[in-house]
Amino acid sequence: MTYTAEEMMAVAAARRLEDGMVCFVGIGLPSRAANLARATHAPGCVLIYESGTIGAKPQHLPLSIGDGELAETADAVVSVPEIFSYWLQAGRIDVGFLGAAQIDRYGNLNSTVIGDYHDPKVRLPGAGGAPEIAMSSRQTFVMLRQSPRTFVERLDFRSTPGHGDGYGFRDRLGLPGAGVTVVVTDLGILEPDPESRELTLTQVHPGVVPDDVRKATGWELRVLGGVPTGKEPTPRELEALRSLKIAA
Amino acid sequence: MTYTAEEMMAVAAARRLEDGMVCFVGIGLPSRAANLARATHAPGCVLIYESGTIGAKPQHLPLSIGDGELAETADAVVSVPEIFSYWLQAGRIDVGFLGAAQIDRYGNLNSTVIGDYHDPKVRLPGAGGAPEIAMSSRQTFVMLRQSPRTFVERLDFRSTPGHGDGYGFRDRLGLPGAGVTVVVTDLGILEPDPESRELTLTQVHPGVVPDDVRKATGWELRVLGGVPTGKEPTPRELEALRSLKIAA
Amino acid sequence: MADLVPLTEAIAELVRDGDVVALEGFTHLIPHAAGHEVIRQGRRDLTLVRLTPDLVYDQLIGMGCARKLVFSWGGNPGVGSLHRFRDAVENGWPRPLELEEHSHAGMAAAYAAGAANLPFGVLRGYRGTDLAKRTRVALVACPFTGEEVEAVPAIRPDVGIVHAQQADEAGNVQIWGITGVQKEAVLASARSLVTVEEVVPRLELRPGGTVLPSWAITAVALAPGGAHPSYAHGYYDRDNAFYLAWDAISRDRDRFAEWMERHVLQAGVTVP
Amino acid sequence: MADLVPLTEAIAELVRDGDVVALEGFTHLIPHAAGHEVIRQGRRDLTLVRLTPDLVYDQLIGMGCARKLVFSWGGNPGVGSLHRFRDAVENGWPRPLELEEHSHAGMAAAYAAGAANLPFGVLRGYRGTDLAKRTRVALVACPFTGEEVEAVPAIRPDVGIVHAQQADEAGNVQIWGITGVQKEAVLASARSLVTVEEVVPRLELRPGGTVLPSWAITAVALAPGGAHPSYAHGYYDRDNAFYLAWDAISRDRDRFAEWMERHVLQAGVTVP
Repeated sequence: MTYTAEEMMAVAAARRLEDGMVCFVGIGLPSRAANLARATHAPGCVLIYESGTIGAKPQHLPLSIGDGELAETADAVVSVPEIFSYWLQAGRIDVGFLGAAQIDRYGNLNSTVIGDYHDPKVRLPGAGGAPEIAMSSRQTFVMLRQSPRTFVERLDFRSTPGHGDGYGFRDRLGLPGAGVTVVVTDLGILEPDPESRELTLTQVHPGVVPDDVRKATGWELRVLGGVPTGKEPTPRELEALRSLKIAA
Repeated sequence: MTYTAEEMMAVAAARRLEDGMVCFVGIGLPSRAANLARATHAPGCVLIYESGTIGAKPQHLPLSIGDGELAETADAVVSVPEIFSYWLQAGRIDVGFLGAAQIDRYGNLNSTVIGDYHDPKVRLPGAGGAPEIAMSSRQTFVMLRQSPRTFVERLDFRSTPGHGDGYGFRDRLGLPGAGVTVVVTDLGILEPDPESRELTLTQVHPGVVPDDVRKATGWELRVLGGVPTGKEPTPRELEALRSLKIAA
Repeated sequence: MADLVPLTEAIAELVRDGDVVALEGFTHLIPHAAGHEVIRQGRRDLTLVRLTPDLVYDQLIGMGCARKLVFSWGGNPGVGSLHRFRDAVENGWPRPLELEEHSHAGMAAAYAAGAANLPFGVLRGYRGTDLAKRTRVALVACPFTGEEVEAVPAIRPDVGIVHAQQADEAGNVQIWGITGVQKEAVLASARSLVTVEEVVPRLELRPGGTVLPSWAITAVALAPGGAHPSYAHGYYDRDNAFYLAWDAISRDRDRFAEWMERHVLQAGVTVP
Repeated sequence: MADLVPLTEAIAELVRDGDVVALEGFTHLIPHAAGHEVIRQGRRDLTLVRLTPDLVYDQLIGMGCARKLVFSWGGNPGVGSLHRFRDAVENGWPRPLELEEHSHAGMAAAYAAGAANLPFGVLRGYRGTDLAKRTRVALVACPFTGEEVEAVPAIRPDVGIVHAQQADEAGNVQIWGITGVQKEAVLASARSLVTVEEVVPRLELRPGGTVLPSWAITAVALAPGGAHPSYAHGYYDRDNAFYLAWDAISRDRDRFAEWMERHVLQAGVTVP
């Protein structure tokens, strides 16, 4: 079966989720990946959207984090102040999913501006829930298409902390969660080096070679020796993924 | 029609409530007085109980501030943290009703201990919601039977601030509400002197003379010159009051 | 007691030039009808407060009503950019827009502090970000443990505006579904307006329903469809097609101006 | 995921000697059955936390389970004194009881801080009281305005226990009616137990209902009538007569001991 790069990303991310994990998800790829996991190997995954819906079980992929179906299918709907204080900040989230416009070698994210903050070339939407999701979730998964423009040597703005300047950064700042543990791209999977916390290519998607990934990275990418190739999406995964329709 | 001292107290307090006032009430006399006002001249009085019931309209007088009927008849039921923060502390309460074991000449209240705090003669229930009710309500009404044991020269413990040591105390401490404005007893009504804030006898109940009140007060009571005598409970007031039954 | 008044009157009385105004509604129940009336009445120099500016603030900004924006995520959800917002920030068109930028968690804590009449809200946030240097956040030490946590200044708007499903004739309001920060926005504001889908004789408390008593609101105005293109749970769905269409409409200044002229300025209030 | 376990097992596993334990329920849904099981299992040196100690803590204190009480109002609602509480404070019987005394607003802010994983809660309170000198309250200055407000240390119990109307088979819990600080008590605690009136196949969300998801709770135990003499909205009323009768039962040490022997120690768990 043929599949798109986006489908590969959703599948690869979904596979990293274990049954029963509590996931704080945003719209788009994260929502697709988490719902795919629910539809396949992890039916007990708990989906939390920042709109305050806890345990949402949407049949259709929401276009916005506030779609009505999320509230209708949720175990509980709480206020936005409560979801961020009693639930995220309290440390009840296993995996926080994030995207971004830029990522650096330590998994720090920019979703604020391209160029100077006060005279930006491109004004991006901003941080939203990301800084605290990346701070308080036990792990953070990042999903991002890989190119020298997105995987950059230096962020124009750090909206969200990953591992800062490397090992020890999160402890120094009192960031309780483990930070970015997985970066899923359209080419493969990157994970922080246990020592330095620098993102390292630990898996390539089928049909991708490490050099492709190096070329798509704006810094000298560390690559795991004999980096393995991941499994293609199974027909079951693709069927489940494709049956997740965007809400009309 | 004959009536009891308690009925006179409830009637006198109810008469001080205006239609539409938002009242933070406790159990017992305050609840009776506020519900009497609702049943007579102030049907639009809003009753808030510290259990989180907003706009409760009980048919029976609750025995506890958490009785089910309060929730069933309320416009809204909120959590206890919310009732104290978003509603009381936010300054939305017109009148807070309080009782106490002791009161002093400035309307400060003791509901904590008789005797030494660490070796009390009598351990009382404690402050409950009173300190913040007396702090943040626009006005505080106190209802208390009058005797030298309850109206004392010096409190054993100040659980709740009235006017402290007199004029300027509340501003100094940043207590936003006006503090105690009315004290209704079984003998009459005391109000703080506009200058000194010392409680002054401004009205006696029918059949009571100022000397009776002086004798029942543990300090040298200030009495308004030519202190007027209040009106007896009307038959309508008594009927309404007596039709308010305690929940079985 | 909230007065039941026409929307035009409510905006005329409650929203003044230079005000700090919060139109809230977290993807659900976004008060578009109220926002359009603010535009029609030509309010200027507003400080607009909102977690997710969404289309309603893209329109207010594009029409030159705002001098400042306090926000945490300024995109077109599921679509992309807010082009009028970007044009104001990137090119100062139609006028420069001052930004005070937060995270959702920070905005939520700031609204909650405002509703509770506290000068600041406390959270664990902003750590290790450049945002911390660009916004109003400070550290406070726990007086018991010495641990430092973050503080944000309370949000206390001059006017808070939200859209709800129902009000009764006394002006009590019920909201259900995703309620976001609406309660906080109303309670944190000096004056408040709730636009509603319908006025019913009596409110039936719904599962997940939040009731705001009439006496805690300044004014209630009938505005059926007043959340469109956002949605009103139990009344109509989100007009996702319009959110997609807005990308093209708002990308071009002239097309935007023409659309606003036709659909907002000329339209007038469309409620009974 | 909360395990559905017998009450005896839940208390045996979750409540340990010396623990800080919060049994909450604001007049409504007071977890008496759980309190009785703690007494039967002879726990000692507990720090009991609760806004309104009520009869359940009068019993725990009278049976010598507690070394410390953190509270804000210790009376028999609508009746008068808690005599076992008074006997402990006034006469040290059956053992001295250390007190940490707050106001309701202070306790509520402290629970909310605990549920939010903050070291302290902020409020405007305790001003001009002797309480301020006798309890744990401190001033914090607003880093933006300089205004000083009060702080209380977060309440983070070892175990939080509440009673609810319903759980489903997955251990999700629904509470409706007056919900007090129950959600905060559960979320602020390291371990939590919810006793319920019944287990239903599926929770129907009620108006005013609060749902606690199974994965946020440690254990759920069936305990029909488990709130008596308090009440369970929709199940049974408050036994006001018992609250009145308790005054005489608890006034005398021997009569209290005999009552507890007959109705609690001998009774054993009365649930299926």
